[in-house]
Amino acid sequence: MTAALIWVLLTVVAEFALLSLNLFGDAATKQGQFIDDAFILLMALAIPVFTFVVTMIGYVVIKFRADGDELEDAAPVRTHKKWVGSWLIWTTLLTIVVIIYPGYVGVQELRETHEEEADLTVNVTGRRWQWSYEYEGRAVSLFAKDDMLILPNDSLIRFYVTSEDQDVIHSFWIPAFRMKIDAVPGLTTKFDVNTTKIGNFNDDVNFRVQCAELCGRDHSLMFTRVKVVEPAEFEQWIADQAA
Amino acid sequence: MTIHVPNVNHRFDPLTINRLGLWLFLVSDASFFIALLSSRVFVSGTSTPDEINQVLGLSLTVLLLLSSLTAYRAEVAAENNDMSHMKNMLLATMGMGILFVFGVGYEWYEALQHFPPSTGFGTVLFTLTGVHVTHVATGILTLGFVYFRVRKIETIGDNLFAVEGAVKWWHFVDVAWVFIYPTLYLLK
Amino acid sequence: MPLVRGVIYAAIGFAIGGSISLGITNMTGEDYKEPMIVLGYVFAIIGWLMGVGMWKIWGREWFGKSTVNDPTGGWERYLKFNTDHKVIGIQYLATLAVVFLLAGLLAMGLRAELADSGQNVFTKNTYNTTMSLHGIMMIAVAVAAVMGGFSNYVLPLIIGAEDVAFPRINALSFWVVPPVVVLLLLTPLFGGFDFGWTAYPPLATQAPIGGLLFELAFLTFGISSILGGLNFIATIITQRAPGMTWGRMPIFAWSVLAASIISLTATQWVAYGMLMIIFERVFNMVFFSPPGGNALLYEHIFWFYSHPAVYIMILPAFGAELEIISHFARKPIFAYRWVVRAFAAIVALSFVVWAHHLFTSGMGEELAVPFMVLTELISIPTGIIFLSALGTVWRSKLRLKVPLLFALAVVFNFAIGGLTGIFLADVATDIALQDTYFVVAHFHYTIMGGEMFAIFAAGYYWFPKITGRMYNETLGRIHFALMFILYNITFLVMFIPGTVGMNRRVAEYPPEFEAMNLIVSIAAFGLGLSFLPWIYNMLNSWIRGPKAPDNPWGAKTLEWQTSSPPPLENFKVMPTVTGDPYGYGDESVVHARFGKSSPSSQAAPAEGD
Amino acid sequence: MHRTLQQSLKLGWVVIGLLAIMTVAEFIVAISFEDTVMLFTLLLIVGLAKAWLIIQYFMHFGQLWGHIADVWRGTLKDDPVADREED
Repeated sequence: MTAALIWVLLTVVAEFALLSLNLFGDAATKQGQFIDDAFILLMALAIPVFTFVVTMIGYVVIKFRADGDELEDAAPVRTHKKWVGSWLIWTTLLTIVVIIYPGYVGVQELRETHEEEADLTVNVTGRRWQWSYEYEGRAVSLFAKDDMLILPNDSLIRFYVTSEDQDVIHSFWIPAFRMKIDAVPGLTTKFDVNTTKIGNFNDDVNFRVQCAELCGRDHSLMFTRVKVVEPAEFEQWIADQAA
Repeated sequence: MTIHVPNVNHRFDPLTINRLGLWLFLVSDASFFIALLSSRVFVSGTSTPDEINQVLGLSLTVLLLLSSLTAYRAEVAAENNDMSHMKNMLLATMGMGILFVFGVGYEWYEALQHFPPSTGFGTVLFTLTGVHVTHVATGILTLGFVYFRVRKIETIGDNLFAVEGAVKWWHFVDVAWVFIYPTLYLLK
Repeated sequence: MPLVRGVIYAAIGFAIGGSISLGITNMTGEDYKEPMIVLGYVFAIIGWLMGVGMWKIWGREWFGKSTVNDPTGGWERYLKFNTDHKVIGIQYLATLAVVFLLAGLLAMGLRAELADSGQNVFTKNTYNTTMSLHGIMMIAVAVAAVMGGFSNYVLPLIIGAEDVAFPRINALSFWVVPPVVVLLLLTPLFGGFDFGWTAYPPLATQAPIGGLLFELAFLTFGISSILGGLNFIATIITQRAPGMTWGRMPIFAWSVLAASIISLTATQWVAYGMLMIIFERVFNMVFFSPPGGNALLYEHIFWFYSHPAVYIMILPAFGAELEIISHFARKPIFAYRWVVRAFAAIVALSFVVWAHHLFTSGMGEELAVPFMVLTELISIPTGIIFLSALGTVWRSKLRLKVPLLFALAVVFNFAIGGLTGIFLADVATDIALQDTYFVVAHFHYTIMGGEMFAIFAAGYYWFPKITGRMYNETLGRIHFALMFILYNITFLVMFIPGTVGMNRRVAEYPPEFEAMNLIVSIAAFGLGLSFLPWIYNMLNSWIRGPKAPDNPWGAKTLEWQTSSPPPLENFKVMPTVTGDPYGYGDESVVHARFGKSSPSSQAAPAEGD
Repeated sequence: MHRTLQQSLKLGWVVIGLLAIMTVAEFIVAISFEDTVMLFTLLLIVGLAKAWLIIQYFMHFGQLWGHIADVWRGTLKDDPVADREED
């Protein structure tokens, strides 16, 4: 009984702590928001399980401790049908909840833009240790390391990602967007994001393209700064570049 | 001087334990061949180039299947203590095995011209046949050791598992080829 | 001097293999280096094995000659090809303890580099090599310490056998491990390897010669793992003491059986993965490069082994943990049969979940949901193991000795490790977390927090049996407290950089993440120092600790019913098993009888005759 | 399943005959079918059948199976003490 009480108490405290904390800042895309929500939900589900384990261990160590040199046996309870049964049911239920939402639903949410026409398509190519970008239909490409990847806000942006043929696997990751896809030689992968937030590498370090798959010597330096701007500003920038 | 080596086996005789061990190893090796076969589709799809020598592939298959029969007869003879038949059959098996190795050598010679290892299909062909022919070579070597051991004795006695094991290994190599052959030659 | 002979034979072997290869490359005009190393190594390892004693004990038999086997002797019996499973167990444990400490030192080097965001301790290449070496050496320890070390020592004892089913194969599986260690330690001299322990091509196929040594080492280690698994399966099936039915088998034996099944079959896949890289390097094949090849092939093949491999690591750890908990709680294992079923379920599921490592790899999108579902299902059998651990300690008479403290820490740590695993099995959250420090913290919680703590629990638990002496309880508690607290600080904090956007395997990172990394580094250094009391305790107690009684814990399993350390044949009188090993608080359950009482009078089922 | 020498040798011929027939069948299948999936399935079936013949009759898998079956029964048959577990 005491143990159950401690468990409930711990769980409530931990859940409140979780909800009041801002774990990772706001995501800058719609998809990123789904992912963050999924993360929070999984945390909320995991906390009671974890507090249960902690409570049990703590309680047992204090309550059922038997010191002294004499060996004393406990009552031989080998199993308990109801406990095993309800444990199985509860873990299965939890698993099913996790599988359906955020698992299945989350995947559907991430894929819901697949059929739509993208506002902007960017072809990304990785090579050691640099990214290059080509705005499809805009006659602008970025290559140099100091360039900034400029993207419009409030748009559906589709990235086609690949790596050069004789190169190695990279991974295209923008932490602020929560999106990541590998750049594999000979294979084109794609990823959609709906940008929702204006931001800049100089203000938030997560506005950067970072290689996330170990690719050799300068792996940690293989990044590009990202700037998300208003669509009008973006078009202006494109026009300036083309000129 | 042999000091007491724990010899356990309360209820299982050594022959059964050895058999079990060999079977477990074959299971493990089969897992390796499954990995090999599964990589074929990744590297060169399901297409088979026209230049591949179908006659050679079929002859190799027939050769290996026939050698399985002689290996089988060697084992049956060993169980029935028919030493001379066993020895003949072991020799025949080894002979066909060596012929098979030469066949694969010729296959490689042709393959080097049409699909060298630097092409997708060449990669698959050389890897599959290479790993397989290594197994064949081990089989020939094992049969050779067994032949060397049994060539002078009158009854099979404790050497039964040596014959049986070598023959089982040979059959296993054959089973592997049963799957490698269609994978390399017959897929479209 | 078997070791010296082994080295000399290995050198001769390398010379022979290398010259053959040189002859061939001379004719074809290819580059001579890599073929020479591969062929030379193959011959060298045969020479090494023959040199350390395999020729005398085994090789002569192939040529119809008589063999000599003498597993007895003083300390020098540990330095040769020895078929006694207890000797092999100690050989494994000693070797892996050294590897563990070396890899731990490497980790401290890494944390020194990561304490601030710039590049100061290592150059970029040496950082990558250090990180990769730390990874592969720890993986080797994790795979072999329980499966090679404790299983070898304890398994035959715990099931009442005199030895494993194939003692010579057992010795072989140990003696290929030293070359693995030597090869890995040599890699920095050959340009190192910068691709992590996962060795993804094409990076791995383009790495310097050090990469080739890594692949050969991994391949060799795989052979050891396969032969070990084969041996344990055969041992458990054929060598159990009379009367030891499956229902009476200690849970540790069950867990070893489960892990052995994985190690027998899945390890072949990583062997093939390594072979593909070697082939691509030596024969210029195109498994992975674009015209023809496909880089994802390796990822599939590799994770088909490497995901089940974590169950090779963790299942025996669970077995040891439950075993220890039951004996120190003095209560039967709760829901024993359900635990066995859970092991079976984990083994079955472990083969069909590998692609959750590939959610962001660009594999077919339709694969994501099935693999996510299958992966999440593993949490159900894992939950059973938690239920069993918690159910066993509930209303028990807990004796808080060091082994139990570590075993309870496993429950705590693995709760965190397992729950964070759900985030990584979920496609959506995995897209954000893949390849970040979240993953690093997660697998350190499962493997170090789960398995390593269980290894230390097992180490303290079986120390009296192995050495015949008692360790120092106070030092053990100090070690536990330091390790548990510092470990949790290190890796709990490490989750944070992962969630806020720091990727793994980098030497430099944005300065914004500096504060949390500094905390991790400081705690990690403390964690490293926490092993000092352990080292001192183990060495000192082994040399001059008080003599241990045969059964210091009052445990009922068979290994405690013989002398400490056990004689060569394990039991002076072979046991007959008459009941299950967890009969605490129940007078009617007697696990085993020794001596004249014949099996029939105990109504032991005569099974498997 | 104990056979005399003659029976065993005869069995060998029967098995090799079946294997030959299947190899021919395999070859004909490969020539006549164009569809990849269909061809793959048929080849797999023939391959499994051939493998089964070899494993069963040449490698005597049944011989081992006797022992495995014993072991398997052992998992089902428990001692009365463990049976007290409410399962």
